[in-house]
Amino acid sequence: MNAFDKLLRQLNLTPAGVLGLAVLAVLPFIPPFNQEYLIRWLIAAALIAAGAIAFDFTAGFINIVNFGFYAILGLGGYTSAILSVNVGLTPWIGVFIGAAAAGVLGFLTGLLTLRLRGIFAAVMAWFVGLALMGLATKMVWLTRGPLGLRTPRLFDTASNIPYYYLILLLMLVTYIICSRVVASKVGIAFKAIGQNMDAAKTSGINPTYYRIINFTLSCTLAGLLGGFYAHYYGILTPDIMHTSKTVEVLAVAYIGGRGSLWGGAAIAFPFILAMELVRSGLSNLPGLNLILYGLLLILVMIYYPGGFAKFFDAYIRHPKNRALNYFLNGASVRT
Amino acid sequence: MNILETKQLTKRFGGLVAVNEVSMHVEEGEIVGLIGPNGAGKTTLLNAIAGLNPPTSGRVFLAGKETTGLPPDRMCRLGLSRTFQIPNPFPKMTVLETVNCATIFGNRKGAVSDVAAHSRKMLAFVEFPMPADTVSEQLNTVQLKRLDLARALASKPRLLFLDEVASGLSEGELTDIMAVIRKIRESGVTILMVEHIMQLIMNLCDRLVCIQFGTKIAEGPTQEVARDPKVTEAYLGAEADQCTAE
Amino acid sequence: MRRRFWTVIVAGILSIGLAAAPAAAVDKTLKVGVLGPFTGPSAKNGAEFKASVEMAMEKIDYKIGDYKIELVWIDSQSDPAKATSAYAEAVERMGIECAMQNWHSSVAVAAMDVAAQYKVPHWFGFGATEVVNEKWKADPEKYSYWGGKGWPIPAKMAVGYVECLDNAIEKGTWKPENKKVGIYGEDTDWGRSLGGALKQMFADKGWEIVSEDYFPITQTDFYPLLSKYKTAGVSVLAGTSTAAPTMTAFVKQAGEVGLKSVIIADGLGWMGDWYKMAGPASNGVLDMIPQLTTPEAKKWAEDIQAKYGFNPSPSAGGLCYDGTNMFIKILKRTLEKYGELNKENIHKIFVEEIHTGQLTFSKADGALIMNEYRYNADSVPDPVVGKDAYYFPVIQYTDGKGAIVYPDDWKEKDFEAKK
Amino acid sequence: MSDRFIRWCRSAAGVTILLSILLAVIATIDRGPYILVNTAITGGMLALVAVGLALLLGVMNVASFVHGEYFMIGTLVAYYVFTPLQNFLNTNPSPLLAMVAPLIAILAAAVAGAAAGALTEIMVFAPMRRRSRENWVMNSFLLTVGLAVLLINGHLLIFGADFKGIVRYWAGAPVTIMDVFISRDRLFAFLLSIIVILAFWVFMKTTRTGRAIRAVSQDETGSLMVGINLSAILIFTMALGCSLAAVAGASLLFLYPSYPTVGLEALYMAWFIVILVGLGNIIGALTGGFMVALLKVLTVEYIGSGWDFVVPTALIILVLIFKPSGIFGSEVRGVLDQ
Repeated sequence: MNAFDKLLRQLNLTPAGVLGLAVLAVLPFIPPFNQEYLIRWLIAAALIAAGAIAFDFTAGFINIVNFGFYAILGLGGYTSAILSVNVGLTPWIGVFIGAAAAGVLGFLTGLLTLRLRGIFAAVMAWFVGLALMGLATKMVWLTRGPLGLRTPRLFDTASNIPYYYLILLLMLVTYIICSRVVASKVGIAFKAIGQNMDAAKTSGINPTYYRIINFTLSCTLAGLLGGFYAHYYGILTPDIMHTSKTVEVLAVAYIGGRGSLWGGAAIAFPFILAMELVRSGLSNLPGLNLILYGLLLILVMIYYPGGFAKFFDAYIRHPKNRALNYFLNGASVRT
Repeated sequence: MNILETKQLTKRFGGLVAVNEVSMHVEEGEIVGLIGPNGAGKTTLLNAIAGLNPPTSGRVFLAGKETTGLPPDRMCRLGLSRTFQIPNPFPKMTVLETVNCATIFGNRKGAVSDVAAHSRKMLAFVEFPMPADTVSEQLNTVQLKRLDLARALASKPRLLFLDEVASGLSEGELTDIMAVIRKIRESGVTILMVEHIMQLIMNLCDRLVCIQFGTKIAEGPTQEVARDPKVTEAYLGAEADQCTAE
Repeated sequence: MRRRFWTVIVAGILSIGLAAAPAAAVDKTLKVGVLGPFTGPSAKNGAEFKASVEMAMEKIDYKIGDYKIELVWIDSQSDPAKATSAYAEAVERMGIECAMQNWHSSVAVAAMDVAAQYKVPHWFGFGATEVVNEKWKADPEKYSYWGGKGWPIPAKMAVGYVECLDNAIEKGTWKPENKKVGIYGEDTDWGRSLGGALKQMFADKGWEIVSEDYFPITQTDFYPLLSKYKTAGVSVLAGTSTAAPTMTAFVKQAGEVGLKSVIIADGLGWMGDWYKMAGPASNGVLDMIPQLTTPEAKKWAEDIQAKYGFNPSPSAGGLCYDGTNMFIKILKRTLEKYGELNKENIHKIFVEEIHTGQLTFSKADGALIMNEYRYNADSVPDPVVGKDAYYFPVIQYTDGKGAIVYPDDWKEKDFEAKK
Repeated sequence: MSDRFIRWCRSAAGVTILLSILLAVIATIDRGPYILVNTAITGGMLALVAVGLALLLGVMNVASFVHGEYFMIGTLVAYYVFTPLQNFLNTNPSPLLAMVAPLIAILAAAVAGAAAGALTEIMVFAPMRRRSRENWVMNSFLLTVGLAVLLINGHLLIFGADFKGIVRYWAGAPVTIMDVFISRDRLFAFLLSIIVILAFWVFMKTTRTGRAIRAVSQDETGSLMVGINLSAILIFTMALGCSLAAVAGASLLFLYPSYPTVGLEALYMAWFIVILVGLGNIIGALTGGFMVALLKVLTVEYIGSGWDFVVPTALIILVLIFKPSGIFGSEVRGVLDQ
């Protein structure tokens, strides 16, 4: 195995993944993608992709749908925004404090939902999100509520390209962190408590410990993304914490394939671009894109709960051709 | 030496008393059978001891140390493993990963140097018939029971609970599983088994504990308990009901 | 080992990208963006915008000189983030040279940056609140592209209510039991901004502020809140909501619980069909909206009713119509002065002629609602407020019809307290 | 008797109910009887929606995120039935028709809600149940999320985002009870909720179908063995639950005009209640409706409007920390995953 393959293995990437990232990296210079509005769409897609990875880290492994995901993401954004507006802290530090705040809340949510299982925990996380959104709306002296908090932007430029590379990097970092954790022993514990709580407990796994780790990490990453959101759009309203935003990420993560991490990220780009096209192309039919969203989610849940990732694993992943196989899977090492 | 001892162990669910002041013990090296008609509270008793459903009152001692109410993962690391009546390991994991779970988390850190090797050894020990990379949702019940057994053994228990490990097996499979259970005992593991199949009980168990309606009605050497009129009555009464239900 | 698969993305993106290739620009066409909440909770206002802009454009047959006007609808969806995306798309893909209108302040704050980024002159954005002005004043040069607001900050307008009530007390037409006020409003930038302004003004005139409540824009159950006011015995309830169901529900339920206070429901009349939902409970309610006084204005409303099937409100549709016509005047002036219609020239007119008060739009030019839309260096981005310029009279409703009760020289009837 | 009563008083359910009553009494003495009236009227309607949700949880094991959309369907159907009737009445006054027009609208909504529920079961849940029951609770929950997005935006696409509301069902001066004015619509909505709840109660207790539904909620396999047509019962339950939500929506049309996301608040409230009392606990849902209503009314009264969302949520989270299975305890199998 050469150095390149070793590096890929370290990063849990495949040659196909690297190619995909490379394409995304040069995309802003290839027509028609060199237009700012398409780069905005790409940024939106990358944000959802990164969100889907962090979301799947919880939903796909410990089997708890964090329905308050965007509320916690919003908390990260608000923390960073408030620090930069009121204290004058640079957003470059603020986003990390925001991520830490989100992580702390993730920790607490994890604690709160500990004794609850599955759907109960999801609903509890949802309530935490709703309460958080309510607070963001009502604590006007701090958040300006629905008036919207104007936030300083990260880069002093009108161009979207620096933001695009930043969010791409964030997406990659999110993926690498999540996939490395999942591939470690901790990941085995996640899967075990997600698939069978009793068997996991009697195998010596402390579910409390691992669930909290999972929630804390996932929420920290969400908070980081929230910081990006706050300092990219330049305005923050409590709407960012709305359940419908979580549903958006949820749909992408599940259509992409739960428990795969990469599935949601891979599907996010074509999916979001297609949805934006439908929306802007058929603007006389409002809501059509979201109808497609809902329909797709329903069809996937009924007929293919594994999503795109499972389809890929079943039909595309293992081609006969060796070069192609290497391309899709990287240098394989069977133990 | 008593590897397990319970004192007045009681478990209530609301108004229902599922286990009522059961005091019993298991000596090191024994195979003890826990018997009783359906719904007598056998599995509840196991859960109360193992920490899955902590007891309402009473005390539990594992190898002389009190462990009442400890969570199951602690119990596992203290040397108590169990299998499940309806074996349900991790459906999306492969056989090897399933056993790895218990190998990694059921043993003290560094106690097993080569995780995969240990897990494979356990699979071989229970004579697991399928390749180790089979996803466990593809296994049948018999194979799942073996897998669950391998998983339970992977944490190197001193005491093993077997919850109806033989139910639904054919005659030939029964002989096989008996051989495996004997092998487990020979490797130094004490066994407490909940069982219905008389053939297995009479052949394997050194002693029996019989409970009915959550209360212990008999405890002693296998032959003695089997002849106990209270036990016969409990079974006959219950069996009559069972026949009509099935 | 985890793996990734990206080729599908690439294929997908490429095919989408081809479909989204930019439309080629045609000579002598001016593409004008119209920003509005065409979907979402304020879609009703969006519909009024659309009708009004179309009506104004049809009158000139979509032509200014030898330029053909092409409208590009930019849907803000009442969401700043989505609005900025759609705006940027309209600039780059559709190639708009200028834009106009807008409803929410939060959208305005976000869209101002996009307009400045692309140097697209934007005319007559509503979105009245202070936050827009604060941002504008932080960098007047940059935001001069946000040419002139279609609605001044609430503080400049709302004083009329207090004056109207004090006037009635002075004259003896109204004898309130106490001078207690309850402030209410939708929990949005608009609601809080107007609520804050009203609170300040009432307090300045010696009224006692009993409570201040802001509720979600979608709330329609006000029985608990109204019961509270009833117990507190307030003489005046003052506040606003921009959402039709919220405002109408508030008024209707106030009648049901038997509240005797004078209700100021700022914005009730914005919804063209409000009376269908508020019913007779709205009798005696005060509002501050421009009226369709002139025959032209009444004809305009009839035309909209005939063509689009709804009754337009003067403050959404009417102002939008005036704003559009003023923009047409600006475009004509630009063509006349510079011979070419493009971003730079339109912006120059903004700075040189609008912000200096040279170019105005008055009843003589065909304005329906206000006497004159006029801006100057002190007022920008707001229009000048005054009886001869931008001014809302206070009106009181009876059976769904509003009559002006203040200022005195405009009044159609006297203020009447609820019995 | 007294012994049992004391034990009940010391249980979580007893403590909460007694505490609620105490709070209500104190607030009424402090502020006036309108607190009680508002609580009763809001509570009745909340209970209707929550009972439907609890029914779906208990019998179908479906944690529905889409329940608010059946509320929305109720408002929509009632609007499109009632408005033409009223227009007709404006030109042809008829006291009899004026009396029954609201009832026709609500009945139509009930039927439409039932039909929508039955269709949902047949087209969405049944195929999914046939394909796989693995991880059912979570998968069906996500399915309802998709369905909610679909219905909300379907409404937007077909009927637009306008607010489709009416002034009132019944004309006439408000009724005065304990010095509180109550409009006839609200009074009727309250009475209707009580009648529907009672009818539902009687239905579940006495009829064969009602007993079959309860049997299914206790033990699905067992009920199959005693000859219950499971798929018919599931369709019927879904129809019943959705119909309850639609009736609530229709009878509240005067308060909640129909627009795409009108069901969200009903959904939130129903979930608050169901989680608070314990998933799938139908009797609990009835009581919980009034408790959450009280909580809302008191929050508006003492803290301020707009907080009636934050405060109950925070309180419920607190309650659940100490009693995760809800204050009445959960009666459902499966909802807790295993």
